[in-house]
This record gives sequence, structure tokens and C-alpha cells, in this order.
Amino acid sequence: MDKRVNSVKDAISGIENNMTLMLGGFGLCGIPENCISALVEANINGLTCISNNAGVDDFGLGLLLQKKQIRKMISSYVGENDEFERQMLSGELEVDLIPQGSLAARCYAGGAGIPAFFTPAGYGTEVAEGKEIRYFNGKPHLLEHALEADYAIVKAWKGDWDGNLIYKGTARNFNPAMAMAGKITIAEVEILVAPGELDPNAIHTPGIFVQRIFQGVNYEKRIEQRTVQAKLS
Amino acid sequence: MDKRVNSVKDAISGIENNMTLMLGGFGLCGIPENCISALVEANINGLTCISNNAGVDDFGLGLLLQKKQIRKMISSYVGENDEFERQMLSGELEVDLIPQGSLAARCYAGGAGIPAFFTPAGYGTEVAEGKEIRYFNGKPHLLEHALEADYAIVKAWKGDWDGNLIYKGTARNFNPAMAMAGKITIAEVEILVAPGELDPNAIHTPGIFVQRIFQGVNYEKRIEQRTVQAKLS
Amino acid sequence: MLDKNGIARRIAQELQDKWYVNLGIGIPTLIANHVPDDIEVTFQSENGILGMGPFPFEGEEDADLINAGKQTITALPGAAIFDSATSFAMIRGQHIQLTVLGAMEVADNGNIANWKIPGRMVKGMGGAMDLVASADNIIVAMMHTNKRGKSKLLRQCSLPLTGVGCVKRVVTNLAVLDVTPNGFKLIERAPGVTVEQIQEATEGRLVVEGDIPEMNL
Amino acid sequence: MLDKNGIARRIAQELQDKWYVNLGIGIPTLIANHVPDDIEVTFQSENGILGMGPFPFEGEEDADLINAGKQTITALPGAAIFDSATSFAMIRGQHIQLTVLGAMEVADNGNIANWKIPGRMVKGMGGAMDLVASADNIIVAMMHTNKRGKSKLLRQCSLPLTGVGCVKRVVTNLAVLDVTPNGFKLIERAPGVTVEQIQEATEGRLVVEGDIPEMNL
Repeated sequence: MDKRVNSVKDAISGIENNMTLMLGGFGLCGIPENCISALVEANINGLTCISNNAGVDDFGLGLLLQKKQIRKMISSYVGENDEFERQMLSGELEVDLIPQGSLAARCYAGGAGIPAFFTPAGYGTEVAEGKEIRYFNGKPHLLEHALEADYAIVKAWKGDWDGNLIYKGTARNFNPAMAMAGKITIAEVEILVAPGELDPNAIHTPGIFVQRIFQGVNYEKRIEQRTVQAKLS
Repeated sequence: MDKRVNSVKDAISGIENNMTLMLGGFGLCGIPENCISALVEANINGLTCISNNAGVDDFGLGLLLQKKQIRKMISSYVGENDEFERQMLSGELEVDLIPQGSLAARCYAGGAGIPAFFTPAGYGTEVAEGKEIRYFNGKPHLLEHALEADYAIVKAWKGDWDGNLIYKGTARNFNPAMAMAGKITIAEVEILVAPGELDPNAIHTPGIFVQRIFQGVNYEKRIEQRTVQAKLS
Repeated sequence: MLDKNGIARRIAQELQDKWYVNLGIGIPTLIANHVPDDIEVTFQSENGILGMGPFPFEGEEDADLINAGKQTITALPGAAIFDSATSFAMIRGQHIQLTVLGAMEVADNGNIANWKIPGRMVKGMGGAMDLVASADNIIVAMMHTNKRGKSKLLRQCSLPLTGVGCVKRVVTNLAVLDVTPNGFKLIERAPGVTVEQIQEATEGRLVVEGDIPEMNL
Repeated sequence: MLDKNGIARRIAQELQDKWYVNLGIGIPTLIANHVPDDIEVTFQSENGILGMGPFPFEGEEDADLINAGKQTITALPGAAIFDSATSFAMIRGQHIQLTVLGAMEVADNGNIANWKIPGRMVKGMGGAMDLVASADNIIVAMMHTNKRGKSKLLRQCSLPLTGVGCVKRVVTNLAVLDVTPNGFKLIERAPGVTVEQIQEATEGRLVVEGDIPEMNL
């Protein structure tokens, strides 16, 4: 079932102003660099972006923020981005902050046909405002609802034409749950192979969750915090 | 973090009469053969067994049924087992039948700290009796609760001393979700290796979910329905 | 009148290119043998495989590679293996375009019963309740009447339900019928079968409008 | 009085053999450098790794291998990688034996605030709300007072909460304190610090019973 598209432009075709997107990645690790650049170039505006973070000022989702293409961010952590903070505090940008585990679980639920579930995270905090509280085993939980997106955009290490994906290291993060939750899921990969070349036992995202796939180019894979130790000689 | 135990007897130590066990497998595929035999030998009784199926008359959980060690089965499908049907229809055996997807999701939820969730499966049927119904997007859903077990017993293909597991083919089935849901999880594997020998990217069940591990012996891996096609010569 | 393979062949005409399809045990399994050459469909089996292939050659059976009917199978190039929780995430999340399953009874309001005969047969629902409650597109494949000649297309199911209002289409040895607010709407007759025979064999409300074409197999 | 490394060293004494531990950003991260030789603990980072190792050697950094603080790391033998949903399944499911995190404020009823200063700093809660709501065993690592000398151990948090009634123990540059129904119970003094200095620096209720030993570092 060949899901290859010819270019990143074809991959993002159909994404329109005011749509809701999910974008995989944690910090700058495992983000769909090619698609983000294409969204900047296509100048699509008014986006609601569901992504754990908001990139940095000049990379990742920060590029869309710079051009004010994002109307609303749904994230768990948005530090490391001055322009983000400016837009949020000035009220230009709407922001919905969600506990990281609830964000992951809500994406997973959206893809898994679970419309709502109970979680302990956020009880007694701002996050609980307006939400149903119920006790299980004597412990309070919030009812959280599934998240879905018009398009989910994920980045994997390897993929095949059928859309099967394998991630590398901690670049996996939110990508698998978001891949499940997109009405249309776009996957960009570093290495695209023919069906049969990936071990069926080693697939992280089965191809059924992916509608379009292409091999990206020029991955920068910027490191946010380069921490090293000196080699003993 | 060495979780090896010396024998299957050590692996099941602590399992007592009237406890609740989860046992991985689908049909006879991916079942913990060694632990089942050890439970038969240890003559532990009054068990509540959560397992998708109940084995066949003379293999898998059927061995425990033969010796009437099971008080209650929680399963989705229990055909292919005459002794099971006899015990159930005569009232000797208590049976809770659960939709297969709800069973998997309830095990996953038990391991994932999600006490309850909504699913469409079973609405309008016996399964819905006594359960809360709620509509999402105009569609009725049941509130289902997490399942947990005193011990979860799973079977994997490869494992390491830290408890990391890799399954082979469709022998994966219920094993990963159940591994998450045991207060104590016992893993039996065909091949046990030292930490570092498994690819961290290819682990299906991270070791944190496993408390005891051992290399099983004499796997029979019986096939329930041997379906083949003739080779064209 | 069709045999089981005929029913499977007729349902195979419903398949569309690039669909993911879940086939139940029995007649539905046979559909895989009749996929038109010009389309590509991928079969999911709910025990944890996408890209299920044909039965293995003799001597190449793998006990660790079975379908939901516990039959030994093969994996096609591009297959993916996953666990049960992920498998039903696909099903509940409506990532599968077509579900075909057997039934003991179908009612003219789309209700289906296929898992239990109280006091006599209790095999369990397996994945059927998840499948029928989740899928948008459900076809039932079955014989029009049971072994005692009694209609399986009813005004109301007498057996414990598997799902309510979920069946969209029924393909039997006699006919293709759609579930509509007014009951079973006759769409096609099996070769050589008359409208009267179908009416005779259908206990539920049957809507017959205009000429009913014969199936084109 | 302790420096940040001293706080980390003291908390490392709480570690037990075979524990899985989640360390937050800041002081908690330093704990990994002080694990006693005779025990083995495994560090989880909530972005998706168990078995996190030390920073890589220069030139061996991998952009695809970071911790939750976005720092380049290594994976130890026996490490496992997983996705965010699975990572928080571990956390919510209480598979982790100890969580250590920083805080802006801790109240004497175990409330904690560490994610937001209204109108001024809104970085988000990241995984902290899941961690504090889920873990049975939560230690806060922080300085006893803020940069302006104001106590961070309060009768009541003034900032938006991260979690309620969840902190079990606080280790600061001045003391080890347990959260009890009667407030912060003083357990140990930092080297050279008096009970009076701790009382002075603690705004919340402080319970001092008997002789308070000095930490044994």
C-alpha cells in the first residue's frame, strides 16, 4: 500500500488556515523539520498546534511563532523561547498548558477510540478547573478527554512505503501517540525503504496509522543542551 | 538490576491460593508454559485467572482447569475447551466474559495508572449491565475499570537480566499489557541474555515492568489450527 | 444460491483499494482468496498483525505466527506486529475501513447476535463486540437461514446481543441486503434466487423496491 | 550549610538497591553523581528512557539521545527506549520508587508549586504534575530560601499549585524535613546549621522534637 508522496509540499497539501495540527518531538529532538519549514513557506495561518514544546526562537515551532502563524499552542512545557513568552504574555497567542503525561495519554486516547479517561495528574491545580473529579481507591482523579488533530506530523528514523515507522533513541517521544491521533498522519523519515526491509517485530508505528510518507532532507537535528564529559586520556 | 531467579519454582514463589493472576497468550500462542506447569505441580487453588482464552483440554490453562485449581476465569473467548464449558455450565467455575479490546485496554490501564476509561464496546449488550453509560460525539460508551493482578505471568522470546523483553510474532498479544499490570510480574523467556545484548530501541516491554525473569525449558508451542498450503513443485 | 465461497466472492466486490480490513472467523476468512487483482487491501487480525498473508507452505508453520482464528499464517512484506492493546486501538480508533463478520442472528434494525446461546453455548465474544461497536462499515456474512431452516434475518434478535444498530449490510447465500430505517432493503438476488424465495426466508421487515438485479459475480 | 551538590549527596542516601528513580531538572540531576557504590538504581527520564547513563564523551553526542532536560546523555547496558505514553504509564502506574524534583514553594501540608509565576513566568508544568500526583515517594530538593532570602517552606503556597498533599520529604541546604499532619518535622540539620537558623528560615509550621542530629554525609 504505497503511501509515498513526492515532496514535502505534497505531504502538507490540504493543510489550511485555522486547522489543528499535532507535531511530534520533545524539545528539538525528533521534530518534523522538513514539514515545519514547508508550513512556514506555505504561510498557513491561525494554526492550533499540539506539541509538547514550542521549539526555540529560531528553530522548530519557533519558526512558525516568529511568523505568527500559530493562534493557539497546546503544550506541556514552553520554556526556552522568548518570542513565545512575549506573544503569550501579550495575549497574542492562546496557550493551553497540559501535564505532559496527560498530553501523551490524550493523544493516545484520540488515536485509540477512547473518548475520555481518568488520571490523577493535575488534581487540586488550575488544570482541574471545570473538570469532573472522581475518586478511585480513595484517590482523586480528573476526567480528561481525547485529543485529535486534522493532521498529525511525525518524524521517524526509518520508514517503509506502507507507512511502518521505526524511531531512533529518545527521538521517539510523542511521535507514536500523535501518529495514531491524526485524521491524516504525515510521516517524514531519514531513511525510506521498500516494504519487507523492516523487521515486522521491530515496528514502532504500524503503517495503518500513517497516510503519507516521504524521505526528508538536510536534517539539522540541533542539540539544545550539549552536555559532555571529558575523555580520560 | 539483576532480576533472574534460579528456577520456575522460585519464579512462582509467593503465589498463594485465591490470588488473582494474569496470564499472557492468545489461544496457545505465547503462553507461559513453564509457569503453568509449575502452578499445576504446586497445586495452588481457588485462582482467579485473567487470560484471553482458557487453553484447550490438555494444554495451557486447560491443565489448571482439569485439576479444578481455577475458581474464576476472566476472558474474552473460551471455546475449544470442553472441560471449561462443563465446569461453567454446571456452575463450578465462575466466568466473566469481557470484549477482547476492553480486556486488553483494562490490563493496560491497570499498569498505566488509569483507573477507568470510556469505550464503545458492549453498549446495548449484557456487558453493559450495571455500567455507567455516557455519550461522546453522539455515541454511547461504557465506563470500564482497570484490571490488576497479584501476579502477571508473561512469556517472551528474548529477555535480559534487567527484565527487558522482546516477543516474537503474534506471540506478543496480551503479554505486554499484562506485564504492566501485575503487582509482581514474572517473565519466562526462550533466550535470556546479559544486559546490553538487546537493542534498547527494540524492547517491547521495558524491564521496569518485570520483577522476576528466567529462561524456560522444553517449550512445546502447540499449534491449535495447523493450516498450510501445498507447495507448487 | 451461493455457497460459502460465493458469499465471500460477492463481499470481495465491496473491497476498495488501500483499505485495511478485518475478517472474522468462518466465511469472512474466505474473502482473502477473492481480492480483485487491481486493488490492494491489507488484512488485520486482531491478535496482533497487519499484512496477514496466506497459509504457510507445509513444514513452514510457525507456532508464533497465527491469526485470530488460531490458524497458522504468514506475514507479507510490509507487515507489522503489535500487541493486543494496540490492535484494539486500531479497531476502536476507526483506522480500519471494513469489518466482515459472521452472525447467528441479525435484526432489521442492525442489531447482531453472535456470541452466546444461553445455557447451551458460551464461547465468548472475543473481539466481536469491540469490532461492531467501533467500525463504521460492518458487513455480515452468513447463511440466510440456520440448519433448521429458520431465518437468521429477524424482526428482533432472540439471542444475547453483540452490538446494537451497527450492521450496515448483510450478504447471504440468497441476497445482498442493506439495513435501513424501514428494515432490510433488498439490493441484489443471488443467481437463480427469486424475490419470493428471499421474502420467504426473511423474518424481519423486507423492503423490495423496483427490479432487484441478480448479483454479477 | 550545604551547596547544591551537598543536597544531592544527602538525597542519594535515600536511594535503595534496585529502585527506579526519576530525577527532575536542576539539583535532582546531580544525585546521579552520588549513588552509593554498593547499590544499583536505574534512572528514568520521562521523555522516554530507562537506564540513562552519564553525559557522552566530547564528540560522541547524539542529538537523538537526550534526557527530559534536553541534555545529551548516554544509554547504559540494559537500557530501554519507549514513547511518551509508555513513559507516563510507568509514572502514573507507580512503577517508579522515587521521584525527586525541585520546587519554588512547598507548604507544610505537602502542597508544591513549581511551574508558574502568574504574569511573569509561564514555562509549563512539563511532567511535574503527573509525577507528583502519581508517586508515593516524593522528595523535594531545593534551597531553603529564595534569592531574596524569603522562606520557600511555607504555611501555604502562594503560587499556582503543581500538586496537593504529595511531598513526603524536603531536603534543603539547611535541613531534612518530613511533611507530617502537624507541619514540617525537622529530621536532620545540615553541618554547622542550628535549629534556630532553620526555624528562622522556615515560614511553615516546624515541629522540633528532641535532639536533632546533624547530617552524616
